[in-house]
Amino acid sequence: MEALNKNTIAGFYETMLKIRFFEERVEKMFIAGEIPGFVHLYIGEEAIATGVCANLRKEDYIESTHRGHGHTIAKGADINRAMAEILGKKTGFCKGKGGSMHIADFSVGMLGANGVVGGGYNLAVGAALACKMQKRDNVSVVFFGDGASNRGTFHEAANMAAIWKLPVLFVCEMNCWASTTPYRTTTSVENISDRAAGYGMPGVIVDGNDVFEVYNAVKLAVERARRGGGPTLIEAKTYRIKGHFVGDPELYRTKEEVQKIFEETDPIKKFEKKAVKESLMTKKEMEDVRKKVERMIDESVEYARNSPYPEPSELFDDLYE
Amino acid sequence: MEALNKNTIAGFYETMLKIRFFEERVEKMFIAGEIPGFVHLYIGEEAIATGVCANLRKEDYIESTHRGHGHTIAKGADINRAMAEILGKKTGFCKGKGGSMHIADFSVGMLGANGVVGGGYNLAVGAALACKMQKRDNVSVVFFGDGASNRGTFHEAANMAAIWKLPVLFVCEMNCWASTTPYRTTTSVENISDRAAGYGMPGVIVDGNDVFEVYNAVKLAVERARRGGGPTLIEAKTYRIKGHFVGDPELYRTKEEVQKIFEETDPIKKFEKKAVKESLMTKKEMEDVRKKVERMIDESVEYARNSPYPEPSELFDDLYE
Amino acid sequence: MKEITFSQATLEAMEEEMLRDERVFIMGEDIARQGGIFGQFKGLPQKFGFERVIDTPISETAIVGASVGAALAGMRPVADMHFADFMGVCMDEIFNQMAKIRYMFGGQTSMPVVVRAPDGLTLQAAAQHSQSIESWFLHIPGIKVVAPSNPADAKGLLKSAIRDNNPVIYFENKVLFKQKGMVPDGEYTVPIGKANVVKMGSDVTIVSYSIMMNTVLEAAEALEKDGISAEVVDLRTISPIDKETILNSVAKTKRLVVAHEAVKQGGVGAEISAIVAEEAIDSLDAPILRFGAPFVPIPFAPTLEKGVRVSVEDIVNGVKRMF
Amino acid sequence: MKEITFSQATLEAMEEEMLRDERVFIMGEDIARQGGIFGQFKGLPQKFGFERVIDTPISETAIVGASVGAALAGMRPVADMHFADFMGVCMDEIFNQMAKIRYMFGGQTSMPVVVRAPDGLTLQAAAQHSQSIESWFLHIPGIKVVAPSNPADAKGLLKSAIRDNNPVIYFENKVLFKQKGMVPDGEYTVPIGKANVVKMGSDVTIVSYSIMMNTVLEAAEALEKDGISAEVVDLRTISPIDKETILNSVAKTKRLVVAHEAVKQGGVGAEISAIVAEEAIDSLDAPILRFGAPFVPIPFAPTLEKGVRVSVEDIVNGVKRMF
Ligand SMILES: Cc1ncc(C[n+]2csc(CCOP(=O)(O)OP(=O)(O)O)c2C)c(N)n1
Ligand SMILES: Cc1ncc(C[n+]2csc(CCOP(=O)(O)OP(=O)(O)O)c2C)c(N)n1
Ligand SMILES: [Mg+2]
Ligand SMILES: [Mg+2]
Repeated sequence: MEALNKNTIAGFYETMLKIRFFEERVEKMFIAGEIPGFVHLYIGEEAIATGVCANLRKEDYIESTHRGHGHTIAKGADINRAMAEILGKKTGFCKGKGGSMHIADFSVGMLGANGVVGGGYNLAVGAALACKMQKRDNVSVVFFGDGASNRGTFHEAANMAAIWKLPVLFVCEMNCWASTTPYRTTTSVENISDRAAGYGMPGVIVDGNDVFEVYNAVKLAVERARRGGGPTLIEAKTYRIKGHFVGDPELYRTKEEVQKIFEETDPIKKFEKKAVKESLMTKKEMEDVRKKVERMIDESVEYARNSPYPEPSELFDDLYE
Repeated sequence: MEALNKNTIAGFYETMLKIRFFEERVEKMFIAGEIPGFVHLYIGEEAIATGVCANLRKEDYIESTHRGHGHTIAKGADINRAMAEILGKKTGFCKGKGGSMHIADFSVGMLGANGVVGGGYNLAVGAALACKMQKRDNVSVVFFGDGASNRGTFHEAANMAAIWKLPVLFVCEMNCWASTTPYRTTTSVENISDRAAGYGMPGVIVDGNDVFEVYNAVKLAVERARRGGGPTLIEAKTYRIKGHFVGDPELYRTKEEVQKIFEETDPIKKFEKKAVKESLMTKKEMEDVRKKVERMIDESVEYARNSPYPEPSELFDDLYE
Repeated sequence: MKEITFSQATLEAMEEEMLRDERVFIMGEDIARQGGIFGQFKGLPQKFGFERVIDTPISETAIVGASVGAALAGMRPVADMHFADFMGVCMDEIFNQMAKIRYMFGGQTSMPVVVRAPDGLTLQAAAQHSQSIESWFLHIPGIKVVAPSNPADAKGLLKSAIRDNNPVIYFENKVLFKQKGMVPDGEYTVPIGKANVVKMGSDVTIVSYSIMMNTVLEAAEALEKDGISAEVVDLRTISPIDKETILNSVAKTKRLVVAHEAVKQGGVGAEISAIVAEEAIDSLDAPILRFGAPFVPIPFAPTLEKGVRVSVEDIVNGVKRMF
Repeated sequence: MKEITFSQATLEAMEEEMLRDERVFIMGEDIARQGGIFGQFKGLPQKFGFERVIDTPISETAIVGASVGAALAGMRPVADMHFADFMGVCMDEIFNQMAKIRYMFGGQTSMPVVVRAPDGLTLQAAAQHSQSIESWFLHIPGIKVVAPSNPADAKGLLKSAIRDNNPVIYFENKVLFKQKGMVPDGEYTVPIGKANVVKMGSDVTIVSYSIMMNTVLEAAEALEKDGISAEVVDLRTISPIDKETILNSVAKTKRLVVAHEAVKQGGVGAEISAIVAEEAIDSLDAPILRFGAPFVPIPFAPTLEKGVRVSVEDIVNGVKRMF
């Protein structure tokens, strides 16, 4: 792998922190009753969205999941409007009609979180088909969980993408849990990427807690896709640190067990250790980024809080064009 | 493989001929306007249903497809009632409510043809789950086409069967066509059985035109399943000799090309050659079976023709129990 | 009698029926390990084992499809849909397999499958987690559809559904799960196909079901104060519809209102209105009013979500206009 | 004007729209190589290439899902369902994705997808290949539903559907494909959302759509002989419903009949009846009659299938009883 430039590396750090701080704030605000609906946090999985999206252009597409804040931020969406959407405000991307589970920013190619698990695969295939028909060299990425990997839509999308050699990346966020269910009890293979061969596409495993590893693997796959080489399945191994949603009683595992795992897997700590060891960023540089990101998050909360809710009269807006 | 006994071998021949003659008669009667609805013929694929079902007990289950006559006959259903159903008569298995596309004989474990391509997988999984819960050592077989292999239901069923180690056999009838579409244009792998690994189950390829080969491969898989060893995917390579349905203009291929293939693949000719060469049956014995089967088919037609249609007043019968 | 929640009532029904008949089992996503997203399965696996209370993969076509297959092989499955919103994923299994198998195979098998589907609005769950889609199933011959409005009916109807040899879709409202109510002691069932006149009245018939019964009963009380006596019919079963009870009531009151949380256009209210307009129009003294959600997906923002809810005032004002 | 079949009319519409806008393409099973099961795509791939007329795998969730995704990325896909009966397979993609995306994302995108769905009874195709399920979609905010009854409308409505920036489900009856009719020369469209009064009359309004229009028009003719003047309204669009045309007609005739091939219970007829019972009951001089299939899956045997068909006599006799 070629060496990464300093900006890219600093970008990794900034994006991961943006997601982390954003999510920590969302968690607090949800618990305080300030956020309605369901909220699924991306904490601990930041390296995946970050490493993937760092390879993408604005005109490339992503299809997200119910756990979509990280993808949204990594794809470059404005966090003020993201926070506003999560609070149901009119200034949100969806004018408050979507909320956390339906966050989307089409202006940066983020085609939407999805409340239907496994609902995004075929949409990503369609976006890729469009790119191919329009003779653009853009790609389309679908994020999905280990749980989602067992939906039939995966099969139909993977086959269609492979047979038509569409520029799609199937990025599995293997966080070991689907809600209350450990993946081993529901999933008949050791690695989700083992299924790639059944579609004649490459299957790759990466450490999903290592942003560099994710970035490098995705780089190859994206380049291949842009050249017309077809889809790739990338499985990023990580772990779901928080409850399935904020408020999950988590009766199915202990806090200690999770905490112990997080000590080792935390992608931000991992980045920092490496950054220091390999002199990629100084402590001071990192501290500056932290401060900057904290400020951004503060601002986003302020922006969202100060934004109005949509008027009741807007109920029918945007139903039909 | 152990040597097969004479009865088993003669049984292969009789079953294959029953299917062939039945189908030839159905084709004629359909063209003559005597059979309503859609009819999909199994001609050329007889070795598969025959070789599979010869391994099954009455209490084992099969889930069939839109091309279900062969499966029905091979599982031991009465051909009089089969013919009657196809003609829409009251004496048919479904009292005329089903017809060719919904033929079924629950008394022999034939749980139904299916008008929905790929609709049978999960039903077979459920029947196998029931066997497991009831601690019976029965198995459940789902037949499906190469076209059906791209339905998402395949994925969900295969994963569920594998993770729960259910006694299911997934039998793919790879006849190279899904209606007007050659499998290579829609299917992203060379062999459907290549997909088995993605579920952690064995995938086996057999010559679907050789009843012995089918029988032997299925025997192993059935034994494994009965012992609690879980599902197997068996791909039987064959070729669709007739149009997709009777009346198909077949604009997508030439008669000559098909005829040439059939010369080599006809499972009945293949059986006869081998039977003579290896002295498994004498010509006289085979001739006797032919005559017997011809008579049976004649009788079934007579039975069906002489049977009444259901009375209009029966419309609501069997809606609810 | 004892006071328990709707959720506990469904638990009692499951427990009693699983004890009564070992062919009964339940499968779905996240039901066993943590007891279900609304606590509606809590303790069941401990009593009956994880083999009869089964956590499945996220595979709705397999959940319903395998339930159908298991029924064919002699079991009596209960399939949990997690949220009714996901029934679109396995709609083929529901309407082309489960609903038709008995009929199209000429009665060769029964089809004792229950599909449990938590539905309805709950605080800002938005477009894909708030829907009420019972009216689709009203249009599908071969299945029955029930939608209890209180703990006693929840228990009695679930028991009937499990004992029914035909497929039954059991819509259970997500907010109702927490609602308490009196439930009879001992064994009882509530028959499928019979509506319940929960309040007698003489001036107007209000037909509803599921959570909207709360709204409707409140409205009836308010109307009473204004001198309008409403007869309130809890449909309980959506298909087959208990025409008789509705027609008898309308014959008496000469006015009909139907209310549900589902979208008004193409909703259950349309069918009930149409039945009365076809069979008893002469007895009517006023237009037939329908209340349901406006024609729009469920929005997230609280200020907007409010706009899709049918309120007590809507009904009260509507009824008053009928006089 | 020229006389062509319904099938040819849809072909002309596809051809004109594909010429007009290169973002339009169509995908589905068995549409390109052989020209479609009803010949409705014949010659298209030769004109536009197999890249714009695409034979897909048997993967309905991918056909609709990818159409939705392609629309998000700037295309205008037409998705062919082969038979409307298979829409259950991709119901989630239709109602949770296609129908809701524009709204739930606050109008960030348009959703110009057309889903073509051949429906209805055709000689003994039995339970899973004969259905008419348009009423489900009437209940789904965010999509439009059309169902032409003749070649001219088939062409004009398909062109409108393709040009519409919202999802449109285009139900095309399998038997109608072969029916001939006069089609205007040159460019024209038929607007979505407007019903068509195809026959003026004064005594009764008969509302119908798709193939049932043939039956209804025959019935109207027979009634004329008996001195009953029927006004016949072809709905054309099922959602949004053209209330105005229906209400205007009923205001004049004071009697309403609705007829469709779909199951009566929970059918489109229920909604139309309910609209009139809510908004114009006072103008009615008779009960509102609905004709639709009885509550049973479609049986195979000819003797039974007859029993699910609405006949000219059914309608004639029904209307006569209204006077
Ligand atoms: C079709 C469908 N089925 C079930 C659900 C309920 N549900 C929401 S998230 C979830 C678990 C998803 O697990 P996974 O795909 O691994 O993603 P993760 O939450 O771990 O990121 C489930 C079962 C749903 N939203 N959609
Ligand atoms: C869900 C669904 N989609 C499409 C169809 C239409 N259809 C019927 S048979 C068929 C081809 C099936 O091909 P294959 O599975 O290979 O079986 P074969 O006919 O070759 O035996 C198609 C597309 C259907 N019946 N069901
Ligand atoms: Mg997960
Ligand atoms: Mg095939």
